[in-house]
Amino acid sequence: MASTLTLGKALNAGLHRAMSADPKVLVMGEDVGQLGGVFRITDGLHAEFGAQRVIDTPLAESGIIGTAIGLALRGYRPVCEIQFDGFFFPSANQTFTQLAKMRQRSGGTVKLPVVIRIPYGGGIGAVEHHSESPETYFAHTAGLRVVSCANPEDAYWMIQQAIACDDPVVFFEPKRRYYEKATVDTESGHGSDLSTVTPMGDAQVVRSGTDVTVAAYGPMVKTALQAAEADEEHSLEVVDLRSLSPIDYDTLFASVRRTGRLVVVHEAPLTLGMGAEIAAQVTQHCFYHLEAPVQRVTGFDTPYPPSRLEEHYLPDLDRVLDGVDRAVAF
Amino acid sequence: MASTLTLGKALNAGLHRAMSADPKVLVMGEDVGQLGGVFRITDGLHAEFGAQRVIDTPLAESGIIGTAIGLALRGYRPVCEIQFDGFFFPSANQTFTQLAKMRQRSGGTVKLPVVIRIPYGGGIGAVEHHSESPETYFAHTAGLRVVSCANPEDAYWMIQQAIACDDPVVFFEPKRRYYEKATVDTESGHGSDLSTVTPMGDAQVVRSGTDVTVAAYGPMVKTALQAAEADEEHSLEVVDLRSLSPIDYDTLFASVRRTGRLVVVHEAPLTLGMGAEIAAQVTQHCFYHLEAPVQRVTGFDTPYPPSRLEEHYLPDLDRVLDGVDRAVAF
Amino acid sequence: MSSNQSRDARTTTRRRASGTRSRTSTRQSGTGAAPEEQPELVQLLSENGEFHEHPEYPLDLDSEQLRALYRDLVLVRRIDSEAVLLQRTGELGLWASLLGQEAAQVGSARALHSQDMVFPSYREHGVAWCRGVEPRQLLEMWRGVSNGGWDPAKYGLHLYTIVIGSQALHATGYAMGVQRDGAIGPDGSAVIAYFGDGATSQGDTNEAFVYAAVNNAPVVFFCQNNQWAISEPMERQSRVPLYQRAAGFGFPGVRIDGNDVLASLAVTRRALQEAREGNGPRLIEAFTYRLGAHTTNDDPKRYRPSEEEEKWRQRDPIARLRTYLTQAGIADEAFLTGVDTEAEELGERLRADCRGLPDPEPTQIFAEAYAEPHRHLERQRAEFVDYLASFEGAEGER
Amino acid sequence: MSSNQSRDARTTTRRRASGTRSRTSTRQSGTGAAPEEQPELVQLLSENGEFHEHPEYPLDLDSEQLRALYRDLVLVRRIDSEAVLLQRTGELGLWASLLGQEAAQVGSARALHSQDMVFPSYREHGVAWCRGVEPRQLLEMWRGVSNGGWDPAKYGLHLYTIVIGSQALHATGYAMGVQRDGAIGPDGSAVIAYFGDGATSQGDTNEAFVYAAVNNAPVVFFCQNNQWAISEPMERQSRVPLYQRAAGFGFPGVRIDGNDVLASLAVTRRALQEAREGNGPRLIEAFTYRLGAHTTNDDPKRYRPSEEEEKWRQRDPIARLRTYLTQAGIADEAFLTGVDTEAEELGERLRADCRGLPDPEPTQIFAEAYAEPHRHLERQRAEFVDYLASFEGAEGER
Ligand SMILES: Cc1ncc(C[n+]2csc(CCOP(=O)(O)OP(=O)(O)O)c2C)c(N)n1
Ligand SMILES: Cc1ncc(C[n+]2csc(CCOP(=O)(O)OP(=O)(O)O)c2C)c(N)n1
Ligand SMILES: [Mg+2]
Ligand SMILES: [Mg+2]
Repeated sequence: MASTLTLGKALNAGLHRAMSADPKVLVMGEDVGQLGGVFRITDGLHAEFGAQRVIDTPLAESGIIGTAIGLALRGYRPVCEIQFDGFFFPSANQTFTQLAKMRQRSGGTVKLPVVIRIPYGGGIGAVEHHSESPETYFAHTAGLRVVSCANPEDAYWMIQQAIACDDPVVFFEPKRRYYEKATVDTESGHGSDLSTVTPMGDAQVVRSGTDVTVAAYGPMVKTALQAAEADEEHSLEVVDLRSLSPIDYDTLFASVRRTGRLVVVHEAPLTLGMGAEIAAQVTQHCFYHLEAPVQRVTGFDTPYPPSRLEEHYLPDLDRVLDGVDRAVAF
Repeated sequence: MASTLTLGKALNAGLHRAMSADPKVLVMGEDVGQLGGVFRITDGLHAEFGAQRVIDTPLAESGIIGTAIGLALRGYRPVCEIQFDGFFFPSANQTFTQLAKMRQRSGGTVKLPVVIRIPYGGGIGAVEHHSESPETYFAHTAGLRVVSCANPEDAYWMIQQAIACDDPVVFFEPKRRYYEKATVDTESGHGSDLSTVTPMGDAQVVRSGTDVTVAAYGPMVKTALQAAEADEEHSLEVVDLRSLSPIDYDTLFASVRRTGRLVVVHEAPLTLGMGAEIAAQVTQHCFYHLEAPVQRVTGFDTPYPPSRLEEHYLPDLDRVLDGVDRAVAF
Repeated sequence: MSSNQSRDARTTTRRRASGTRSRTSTRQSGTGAAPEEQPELVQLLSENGEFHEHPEYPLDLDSEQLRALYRDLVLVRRIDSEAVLLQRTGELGLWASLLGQEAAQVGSARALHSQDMVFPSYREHGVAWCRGVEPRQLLEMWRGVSNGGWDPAKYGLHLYTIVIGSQALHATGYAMGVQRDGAIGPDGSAVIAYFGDGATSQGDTNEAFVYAAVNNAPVVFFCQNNQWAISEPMERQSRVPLYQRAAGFGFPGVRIDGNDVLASLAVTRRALQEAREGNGPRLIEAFTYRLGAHTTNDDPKRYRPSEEEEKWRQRDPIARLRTYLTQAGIADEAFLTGVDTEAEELGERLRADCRGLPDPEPTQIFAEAYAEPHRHLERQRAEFVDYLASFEGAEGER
Repeated sequence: MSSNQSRDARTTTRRRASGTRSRTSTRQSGTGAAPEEQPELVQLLSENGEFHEHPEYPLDLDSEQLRALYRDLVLVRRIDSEAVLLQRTGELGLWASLLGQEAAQVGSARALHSQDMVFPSYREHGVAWCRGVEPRQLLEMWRGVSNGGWDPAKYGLHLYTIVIGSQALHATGYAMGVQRDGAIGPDGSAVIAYFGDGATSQGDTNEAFVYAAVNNAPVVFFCQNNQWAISEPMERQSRVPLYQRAAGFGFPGVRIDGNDVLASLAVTRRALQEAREGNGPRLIEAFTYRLGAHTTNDDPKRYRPSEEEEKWRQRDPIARLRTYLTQAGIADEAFLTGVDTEAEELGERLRADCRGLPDPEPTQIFAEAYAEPHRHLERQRAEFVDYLASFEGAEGER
């Protein structure tokens, strides 16, 4: 069954489907109940599944992740919403010292199927703490998986795959793309079996090209595709990484070996952003294929600026093309 | 005046000097008072400067950094001790959303001269959370400065420079080197003026060589030097980075342009460890000088293992030499 | 408190109800619902505008001071409503309205001395007004031209803090600094931290209680319990009244009628003075109501009945004071109209000021991340400048 | 409680002192020092070994059960002292001794049902013993051969948690799961979280109180106030008794004599049953003392007078029970010697077991980081295996 859905609605539909399929799936977070979340991603779930399964938590993020761990130990599959990127920090201890490490600590006797949903990224004219891209903190932390969806179809399937995964998954949602629409094949194409869908760990070449590979994820995939469209001089291949930890290097290396050039795009700051690791890996494994050093098009190494400046801070079509030019001209 | 000091005693002497010189300098943390800290780095300070300036805090790290911010806003220069690397996480919110960003938020009207001392790294046979290397979280966060000392002389001077700095400084102490001794010139050589000493932001070539540059910091500098000593086939140049944010790339690039090869060594996991950023930068700026991709010799992408396995997890002399071999053989 | 008292109508009526706090018994069981019975709260001005003295919280204001409070309330509400409009017309990105909380804010802020320090959340426009911040400066962060807006030291008002609960620790640390400066005593400095009912659930707020108590720090925790944290009612944060939290940490807590500007002033004044004189922290729970949406992005219809709002609209903090002032002959029509006119002018000026707030220069991104030179950021800034320059004279080329 | 009661000396003495808790008044001023007066605490067995019934906490144990408690205490202490020795001889990297806290732990743990779940800190060796964990398994993390040691589900005992306060939230979440399973009722499941006095300052512990209260979760918070957090005395964490913290969050708190195994059992049993039956959380503060060093790395001489330790050594929890058992004729010399012999054997077995704990294989580093296949880690593991292989047959070459 195919329907046209926004990315936000696709997430909602995916959550709905996961909750229907497995009574152990819970949704929890601030305002996720009657309000349906500040972005309405959990809209209607409270009405349908009730307050026992859709939990409006106290205003305490460490408590959200900490109690989710306890619920997971009791056999539940909690899906936690962190309201905005900038508000995950109070839960850093529970996420990094407990959630990420508990399975190893237990010698494999416990599993922690906890999903942490984080609307992230800028471009929505918001006040401080509402526009950040903190994926590095998670991708650097062993024991977590980190993914990000870029379109409604992936949103629908990947959230279900994340919930089905027995490891903790940090699920980054590109909030500025919540309202973008596309056709989503919610059943037949893929069958209802999650395992027949592209695994959430796989990257995807979303546009083929020959001159330069542009790797992006989340909100920047669309920007990369726009740049590819706009570039009349070069043929750009766009790779949607989808999974940030682990990264599907097979797909990425194959593309870079074809094009010889790579531009990585993300909103997070340059220093130790995903681009750093990707540049290091690609250089290591494609050294003799690279015609130029990996170019990074990223946010700057400053706190996220006030929103009137964010258009300058965030990579846009021009910045991506500038990166492409640098890769080609090197 | 020169004396032979352990790294730990040098830190203690540096703290003592800073507190004597400026009544606004405070020391705070768990057990820093009468006990002198679990590593005795603050030994004697409580007796000399009293409980108003050497504060045994409640057992709450967010509270340590949060109240330190308030003290800084009132004109103090708090030096906070986080007892072990693995226990900084509860303070992540205060450190990353408040301490790091407050100056920018204020449009430059406030300054936050807060030092966060973190004994870090493994190799001491400790239980979980006592052997980690979380520098990436800090170096990725704009608004912070991050440094690490590797020897008693630097310990003595850099802690004073960190305290004198008007920005927040995260000061990583290589706990397994606390008991290593060296001569420290506490006065005359440098004069008592901090500005005549090598700035804490500068990297230093601590051993010259011609074949391969080995960049390290903190506990791994000694390991790198041992490797350089042991390598009979290659001439290794060892760079002690000292500052991790920002990195002194001028010094590093100059070395790499001479040798054409770089091995970066750290205990932190590979993925998005400091080596990732350094590899990306060096490849960008020394592309045509590089004979091989930057080799990284690091911890693995797993939670820190139980101590009986740490010798395998941590880079040692053999692992560094293996990295050198890979760089040469590439 | 004041000198010229001859023509003043003094606040002398006897109090009607006991204003001392008393506990409702802790519910030993239940499902986390609200306590059936609300505890008593300190009230000086009843809902219908009658003044009652309170034995623990004497208040001795002259007419001028009372009128000044009224003016504050009206002007602050006007700033707020103008800002809501400015958001609707796209001049602001967002605004968090204080509608309904004017009395809690103005009363407590007018209890402050100039040497005191305030740590607000993001809704304390009334407090900011009392501290002398230009309303225009308040708009900066909501318009997105800066992340702050004023020099905290200049106004004795720290910047708005968005991450819930964080400022409670800053306030406590600042108060520990006050102690170390020896600024304790009758003319010492006190510190006040504002936060909401939701914020009481955060670890940081509770850690602030711990630090303040063990250090006996001169800090007053002022919790505006407006009964909602976005869509979550009070009962999702606590099943007992919030002021009771304090006792378990070892300092007094009190609940006041947050829509009573006089109670807010009197109780906060006493708490600040206790703090100032070395008697440690206090928690004040101002029981009030957020009459508007959480922010201009929010739609309360999704989670609360409009009757509830209506009920609270009847308890308007401004109407209450106006009734008292008129009935006591302290304010006449001319005064009231004068204030309204002033409010209109203020609103208009604010509208113009808002539009006049300049967009920052792009390179401002790099300006204040660090206090000292930063080699890496300087390079990044230079590259950015070059990048911008590459478009110059090339508009529309790409 | 038990069947065969004929030959049992029953615990029938009347209680001497009121065991009900009462509050010391909250100090309204001060410098953060300890309350002058200690609040009363629930005690069933006095320091000199007399039993007193308590109206709120009836306890009805037969002789066998009483002897079993004594045996637990002695064996647990023996495990502990053996572990200290093992650390001294280099077999363990570290050990956190429970010396002095045996009664608090054994009493509370013996109140648990098998379907209950425990979330300990790192010092609950006595609790682990009662849950049936093999002493050898307890040593694993201290020896550094694993970061855990047992299967939590198998024993109803979660792993030791080192990061202070974290487990309080896990316990609360687990209890929320119990609610969702409908396992509330007389035979339902309860959850207990153990932590220390220092842990009460952590945000996480206080957030756990918030979550437990608003969810009315079946969790008992068991705080062993051993009066020290490494070198910091209680007064650096709170200026009022810790059990009082609970009331401010909306649930009952009680202080017990933590060196009285019977009080610990009786009060915990009731609290667990209340939780089980849907009456929500409870806080128990077990007032006790850490007789040893914080860990084998610590030197208490640096921060506390040995007289203090001496004073508490007089209140030994085991001696107290032994006096009672002998005087009441419940235990004779043969029994006592038998337990001592058993303890010696246990100690010896533990010593041997410890030495027998195998070092993990190097590739174990990669083994359990993830539950599902991880492409990146598999590659890293393969490289590591290759690296290791490169040394084979090449020993000493480099
Ligand atoms: C740590 C954190 N989590 C979430 C948010 C998002 N958020 C903003 S305001 C708010 C509710 C605050 O409620 P309350 O403390 O009662 O203050 P009020 O808004 O009612 O004044 C939330 C959840 C935030 N700002 N910070
Ligand atoms: C978050 C955190 N900070 C610091 C530490 C280091 N530390 C280990 S035990 C301890 C004291 C704990 O005191 P308490 O809670 O009273 O428990 P006790 O050790 O007395 O049983 C400290 C500070 C830690 N383990 N976790
Ligand atoms: Mg509120
Ligand atoms: Mg303790």
